[in-house]
Amino acid sequence: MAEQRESTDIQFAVIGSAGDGTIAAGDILKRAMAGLGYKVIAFDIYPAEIRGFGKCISRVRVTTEQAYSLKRHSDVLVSLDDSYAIPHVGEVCDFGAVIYEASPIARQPEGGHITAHIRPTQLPYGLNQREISERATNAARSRNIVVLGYLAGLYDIDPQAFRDVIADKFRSKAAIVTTSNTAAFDAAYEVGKTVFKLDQGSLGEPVHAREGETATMMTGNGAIVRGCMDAGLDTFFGYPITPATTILERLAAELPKHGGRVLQTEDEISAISATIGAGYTGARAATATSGPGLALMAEMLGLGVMGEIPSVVFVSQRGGPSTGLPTKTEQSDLNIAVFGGAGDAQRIVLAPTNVDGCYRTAGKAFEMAEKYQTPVVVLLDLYLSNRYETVVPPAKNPFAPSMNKGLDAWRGEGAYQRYQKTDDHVSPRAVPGDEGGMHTVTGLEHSEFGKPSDLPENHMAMSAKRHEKLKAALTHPDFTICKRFGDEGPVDVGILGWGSTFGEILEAMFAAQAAGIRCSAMKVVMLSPLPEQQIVSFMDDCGAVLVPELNYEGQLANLISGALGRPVTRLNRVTGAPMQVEEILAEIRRLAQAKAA
Amino acid sequence: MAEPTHNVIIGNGSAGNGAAITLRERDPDSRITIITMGSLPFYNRYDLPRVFRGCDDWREILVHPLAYYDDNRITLRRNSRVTDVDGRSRSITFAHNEVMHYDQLLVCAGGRGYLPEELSDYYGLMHGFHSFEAAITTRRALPEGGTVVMLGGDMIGLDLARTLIDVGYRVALLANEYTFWPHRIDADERGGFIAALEHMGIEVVDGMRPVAVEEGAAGTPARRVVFDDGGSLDGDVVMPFYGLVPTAEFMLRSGVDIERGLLVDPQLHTTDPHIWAAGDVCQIWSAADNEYRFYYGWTNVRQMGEVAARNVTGTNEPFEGVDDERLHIGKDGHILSPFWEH
Amino acid sequence: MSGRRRGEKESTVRPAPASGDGGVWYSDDPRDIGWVRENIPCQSACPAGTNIPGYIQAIMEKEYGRAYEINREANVLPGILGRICSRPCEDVCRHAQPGNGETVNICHLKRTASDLKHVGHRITESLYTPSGKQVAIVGAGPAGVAAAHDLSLLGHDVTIFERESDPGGMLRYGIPAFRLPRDVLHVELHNALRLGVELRTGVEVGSGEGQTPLTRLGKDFDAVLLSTGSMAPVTLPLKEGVGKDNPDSIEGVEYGLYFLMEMHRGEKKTVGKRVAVVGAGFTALDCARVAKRLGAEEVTIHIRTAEEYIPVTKDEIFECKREGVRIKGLRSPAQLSVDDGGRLRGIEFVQNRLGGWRENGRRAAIPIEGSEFFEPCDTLLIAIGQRTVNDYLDIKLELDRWGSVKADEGGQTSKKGVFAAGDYVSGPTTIIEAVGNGRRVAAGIDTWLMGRQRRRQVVRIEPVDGPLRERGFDFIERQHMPTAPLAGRNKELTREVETGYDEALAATESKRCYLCNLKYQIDVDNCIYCRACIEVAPKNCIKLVEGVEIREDGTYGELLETSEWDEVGAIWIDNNECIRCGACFMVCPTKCISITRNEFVTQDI
Amino acid sequence: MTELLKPVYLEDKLKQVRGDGHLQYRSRSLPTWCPGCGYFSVAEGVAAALNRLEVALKDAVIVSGIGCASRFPFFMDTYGLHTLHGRTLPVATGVKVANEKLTVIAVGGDGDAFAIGGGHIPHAARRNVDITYMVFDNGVYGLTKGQTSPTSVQGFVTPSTPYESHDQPLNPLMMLLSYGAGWVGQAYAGRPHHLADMIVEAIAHRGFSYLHILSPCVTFDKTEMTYSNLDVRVRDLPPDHDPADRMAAMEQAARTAAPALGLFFSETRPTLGDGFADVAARATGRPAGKTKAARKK
Repeated sequence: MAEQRESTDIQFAVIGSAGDGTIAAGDILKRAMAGLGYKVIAFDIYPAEIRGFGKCISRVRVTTEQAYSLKRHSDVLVSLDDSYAIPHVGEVCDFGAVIYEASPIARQPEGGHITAHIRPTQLPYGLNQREISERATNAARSRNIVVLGYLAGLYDIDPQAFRDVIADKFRSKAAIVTTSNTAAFDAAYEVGKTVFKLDQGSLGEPVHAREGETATMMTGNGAIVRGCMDAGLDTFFGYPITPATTILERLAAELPKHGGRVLQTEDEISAISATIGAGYTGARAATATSGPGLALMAEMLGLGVMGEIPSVVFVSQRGGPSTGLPTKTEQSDLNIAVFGGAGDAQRIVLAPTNVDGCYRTAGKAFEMAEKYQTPVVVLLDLYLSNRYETVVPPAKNPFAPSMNKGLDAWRGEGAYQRYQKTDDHVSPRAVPGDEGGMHTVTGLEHSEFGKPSDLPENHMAMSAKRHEKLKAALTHPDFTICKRFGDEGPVDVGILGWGSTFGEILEAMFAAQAAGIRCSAMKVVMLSPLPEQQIVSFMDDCGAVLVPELNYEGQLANLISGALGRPVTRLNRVTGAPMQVEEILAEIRRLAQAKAA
Repeated sequence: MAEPTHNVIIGNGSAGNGAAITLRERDPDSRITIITMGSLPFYNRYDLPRVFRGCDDWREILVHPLAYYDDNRITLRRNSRVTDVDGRSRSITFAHNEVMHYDQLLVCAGGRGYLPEELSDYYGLMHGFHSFEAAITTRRALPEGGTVVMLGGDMIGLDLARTLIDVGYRVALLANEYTFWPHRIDADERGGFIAALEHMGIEVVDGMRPVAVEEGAAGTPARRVVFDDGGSLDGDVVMPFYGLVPTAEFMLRSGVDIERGLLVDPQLHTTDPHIWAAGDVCQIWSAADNEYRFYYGWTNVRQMGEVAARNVTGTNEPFEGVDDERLHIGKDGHILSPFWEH
Repeated sequence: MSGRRRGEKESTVRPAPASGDGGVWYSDDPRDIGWVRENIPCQSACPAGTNIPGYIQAIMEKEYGRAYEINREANVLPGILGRICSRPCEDVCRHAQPGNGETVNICHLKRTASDLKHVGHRITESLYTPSGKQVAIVGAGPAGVAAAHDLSLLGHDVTIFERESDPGGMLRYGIPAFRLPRDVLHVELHNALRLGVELRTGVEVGSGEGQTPLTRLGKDFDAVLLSTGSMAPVTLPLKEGVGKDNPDSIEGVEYGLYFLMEMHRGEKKTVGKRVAVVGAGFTALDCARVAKRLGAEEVTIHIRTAEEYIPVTKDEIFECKREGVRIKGLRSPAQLSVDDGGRLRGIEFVQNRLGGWRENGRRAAIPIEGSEFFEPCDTLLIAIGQRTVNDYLDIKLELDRWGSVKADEGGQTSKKGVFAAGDYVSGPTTIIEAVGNGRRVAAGIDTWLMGRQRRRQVVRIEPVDGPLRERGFDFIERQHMPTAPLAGRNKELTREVETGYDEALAATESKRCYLCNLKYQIDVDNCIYCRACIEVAPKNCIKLVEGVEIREDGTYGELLETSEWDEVGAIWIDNNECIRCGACFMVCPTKCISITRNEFVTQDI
Repeated sequence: MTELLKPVYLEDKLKQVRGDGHLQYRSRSLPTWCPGCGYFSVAEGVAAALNRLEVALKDAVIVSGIGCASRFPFFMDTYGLHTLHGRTLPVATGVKVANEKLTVIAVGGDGDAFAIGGGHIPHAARRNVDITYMVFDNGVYGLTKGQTSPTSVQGFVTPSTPYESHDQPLNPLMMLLSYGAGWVGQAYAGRPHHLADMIVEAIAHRGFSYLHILSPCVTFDKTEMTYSNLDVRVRDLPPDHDPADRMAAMEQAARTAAPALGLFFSETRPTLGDGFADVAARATGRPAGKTKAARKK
């Protein structure tokens, strides 16, 4: 019964209450699997409460070939709390396994136990999670580790991979924490190994990374941090806010090692202010926040635009408006990222679509901020920030250490003009310490000298300058501002997408192609300025254009039809959860049939 | 009170499933729940020997397609062990601490293999045949052409023995009063049947009393059965077949009468108005024999399930057991038993 | 409402005598007494009221001597009861409740205290000053011996009259040595009687030739206690045929009681190849096991109802079966059949069906017309019960409808100064009930002799610094009693079957006890309702409550739970669920959880 | 350890607890703070205090910002206002200005109060708006999972300060005293009775009252502000401490190693409401007394 599967595509869903260590279990699982060389995509869902209450789900998809999103159906469901897991039993596929607490403490009414909901096509595995934990550690706390040991045993996964991750995870804690958790893991591993397996036991061999490369696993936020590091970030100012907090935390740990500085400010207003200030001095500076923080920063971003000061703002979107759904994903900050703030304050807005993209975009954002002397907003979302993917970082650092058009580029007679007119509309920028480059930056509209001026022709000219200079970003070296996938030439259906949703879009497109529909998809990474020609020529090829987004208003659809006056079909979801491949696929089918008819 | 009546069946064997489908036919609106300790849907225990013919996947021995349960709106509760039944509150308590209410309860929990008390210390060293899981485990412990030492040898065991020999294993049988259970064999005919077993290729050791089972010494087979006279017999696995005893412990506090099994009247009604029983778990009053007795064999068991279900849903018919106890030897010298006809 | 009445009852709680006995309180509040009754199920179930958690904790601490003494306070024969007790305590042990596993081996631990106590162990007795009163006790069985012991402690002069040559009654003449070794029996009887009790054996009380009349004892002594037990067998009711009225007149038929007594008096007993035993009590099982040892090939116990309903421990039935004894249910002997030589050749049984429950908690069996069937056998041992005999009485005493003497709870019969105890009053019960009753009656006699009650029971409440168990203990399997190898068992009549725990086994088993005498309690005044305790609770043992039921007798009933925050009056530890693991105690932020040890103690009044 | 005074009887306690009426201030649903959180203690205290002061549910408004502490209004049955991070006091001020009859309690954590909201506190204090501001100080950011806060000890290791925090913690009590707050006190969640008493006084005080509550975070601070640490560190204010003496209060507040519990400073002076009345008086030319805002009780 234990014959090997040649290729593996198995998705685990660990579900429990926030106090059960659900997320931690998922984290150890994904890290162990990646460590073994599998490709992993993982995403956690947790409530706003700290712990003790609220549903947590950690989904981990483990594959041998590249996958682009999570699956709708999980192959294994692990319940750490039946009351939360029961609604998800239906998510388990046929002959998928459901692993649950076999002897719960509390009396339950009929239907209170998960066995009441497991369908005949699913495989029930009762496990004395609590008892095993208590036997091994004298406490029930390690139930989440127990289920991992059981999984390892059940699916014949190398236990050492887990032990290593466990040891690493509890490194900072007292040694007893590691030993007792390992004890719990080993005890459960034996149980999992010896339990009668109702279906084939083991996973296929992982496909290891190619020579010279080492696949590592990181989250979107992790990749952002890696990008910042490689781009030579100097200073970072942040204020905790879900889901951007981990950028602050990771940089706080990493940056000082390379001479950089991280400060947790008292609020977002202070964070962006300090970032702008540092940018003024010529440093590579950044901050990270979410929608509510971005709203607070809008005014200061205006100063950045007006003063033409480089800065990078990473914005990980969550459900809005206002405090909204702090722990749910959404793509509804496109408007404020592109338009937010007072006046005509265009800035560069970039939106990577996967973890690898987060890395490149982060690095490139600093190049652009510097090269075009502007704030750059990088749009992420909770789903992308927190989801794990296995990526292969480039062998050599792909980012230019500096693209500053400095004082040495200044040509002309007389006194230095900070905002001098030039062909590319970018003026040589002196920073404090440059001999002979002294000037004043102000939020007031100003002349080429930087002196306040409200003359009509000046404001006209300066507004034009601030907008024109950004067009060059559309051809920024070694950066994909947009890209087309799928069938070449004319297609029945084209899909335009941005951000994290593009993973589901790709999987849907592949499925549609498999179903014989001619279609292709384009991801738009640069959202301001908008790559209009590329989009237009793509749309010319498409019978119908579908724009799936995780927002209610269709913010990209508005952007496109507004800018290009082209009609598009919208697919909008604001469930707080990622879009589902099936939803997009259904829409593609509908459009394809409509076209055929 | 728009709640549909909840008919609960404890036991996922022939009796339970016979009862379930009968209930569904006769009462389309009722809720029907089958409770089983096992982790598999209904499969035929009589197909288990197939495991030794290489059947590896439980899906191959299922009686019904998996859709059967949804199609007939039968809820199957697997891995669910009942620890207590309370006749007064009409509730069932599971080992996993869930409490379930029933309107009518059919107990079809069947029986488990009996192991004489004097051998109970050696349970851990013996192999079982009571479930698919047990059968697979046993087969995995059995080397190519290995030897099975069979203790007792009831008709379930002898049925397995037929297959084992057929696929090239050796079977050594320690015959005793349980051999041929549930058939009652008169002393004079016994010799003939033993001979027939030998004719089947079974190595019969008669009249030896096993007192211990031990791990085999290095280089010898995995198990050794020791006799009271100090003699012994080696084998790769030791399988006890001493007939069945009813699985009724969980009913001890239910308030229904129990001797060895649940005591029921010919209508399969227990002493609790809302509880019926069918299959190997119940001892039926037989007016003919003036005693409570068991009826074994697939046909009987299935029959009981259906009769009980009909009586639950209103009729009041007695169960008439097919009571053909005769064991005979066919012209080819093979043993023929009604117990084996399924 | 009754709660309000209870509110003022704190006056009944008195501080400990100023003996620096820090923090200890003695209470007779019904809520404290009720708590101990309900929360220490084993002790409540014990007819002698043995402080079970107390002695098991002592064993846990390897203080075997102390454990033995704690036992002796309630029951003067720990080593004996530690072997042959009917163990009503284990039926109610909290560890055996659904989901908690198996009962603690309370009885075997009691024996351990006796087995493992230091060879030089000295028993402690607290003696009252001599009262000058004289008490005669008729019958040196468990009830008589227990009463004699207590009465002598209380300062009275006790004389026991025993017709057999040695004391012990059923202990010595009923129970075979392979269950109760005679050296153990001797030592503990001696310990019980050595405080100046005068034992006159071979003396028959009665009006007959050479017998001592009861009336004389009445004159010579201030009080007389009758504890002559139930020493006659209940006759076998046969429908018809030979030996209808006197079955034991048939060769091959004997009454089990006499069979055992004669054997223990030293007579040589034999049985045939096929032995049938009729009966369902310990005596029946003993007869069967003796028969096996006397060489019977096939021994069958025939019972009227079913195994599930007979009053013997499961262990006993199991050992019995392991030795090869068969048990067959739902049958009663209808008549005996004899061969031409008048020797027993078999029994005709009638098939039974189960009837309703009898008030003694047994099942009734109803014979089925025309369901007779025959089973051959060479020996029949009848052990269907015992009854009391009153023919030795030469005074008029009121009897109840079973022919037993009527006595009030103090043991006083219809004649002032004449008391009765043990099986003689209650009819055949268990050893532990006899001991318990003997002690109660001794107290009754003392009160009567001294004209007032001298002692009373109160709850001793003592603070405990911290938890004494850890959660891991709850997963320890029940440690089974080691037994002599099966092979050869049936060849030796006196070799003890159960060989006893060693220190390691005892230590392991004693850890399993929940120590139910520990009371975990949340001080509501300091509780901030943060539920940290509930978070770590191993079971559903800590509850949000809005109220508690108060019963008629003033004790606590059900906790009324709620999940609505604005109804929660207290977070409460449900001691019926609590397994005393102490997890809550460790995490409480405001240290508002207290642990106390609550035990019954007797105080002088 | 556990010193048993005398047996406690459940139904006596229940009678007392359910009889005193403070349960009505609790919400129906159970608080979602981590089991063991000190905030439970504050919740009990506020319920008890409002009960003792006989403040009707309808007349009490609890305003909060963002953070664990700011979930507080959800667990009380009074009016509640859960606003934005750090913006608690301005909102609370608005409520009071609009309706002087309300008992307004502003609550928040140390981050909400002294990091993002720090700028608002001096102004609420100097205006002497008649509200009670309670800061539940656990010295850590709980809701965002354990980063350092303005009151975190120096050298605190958190995910955002993996190499120890460098900033020294600010001293809320000295801040408030220097801001001119009219009532400044400190309590500790581990002393529920004293805490309740302080809350009563704080609410009863006419004018801006600031109650600082030391309240351990059992989830993200296992080393610094734990119950076991605070149990030994806290002390009572010296019996001879004069609450009218602001400098003495400063000295006591400066001794952070052994935080003092009790009333540091108290003075009564015209409130923001009185100010409005005065302005109204000048504007209308009527004598102030007539239109003075109705005083409590």
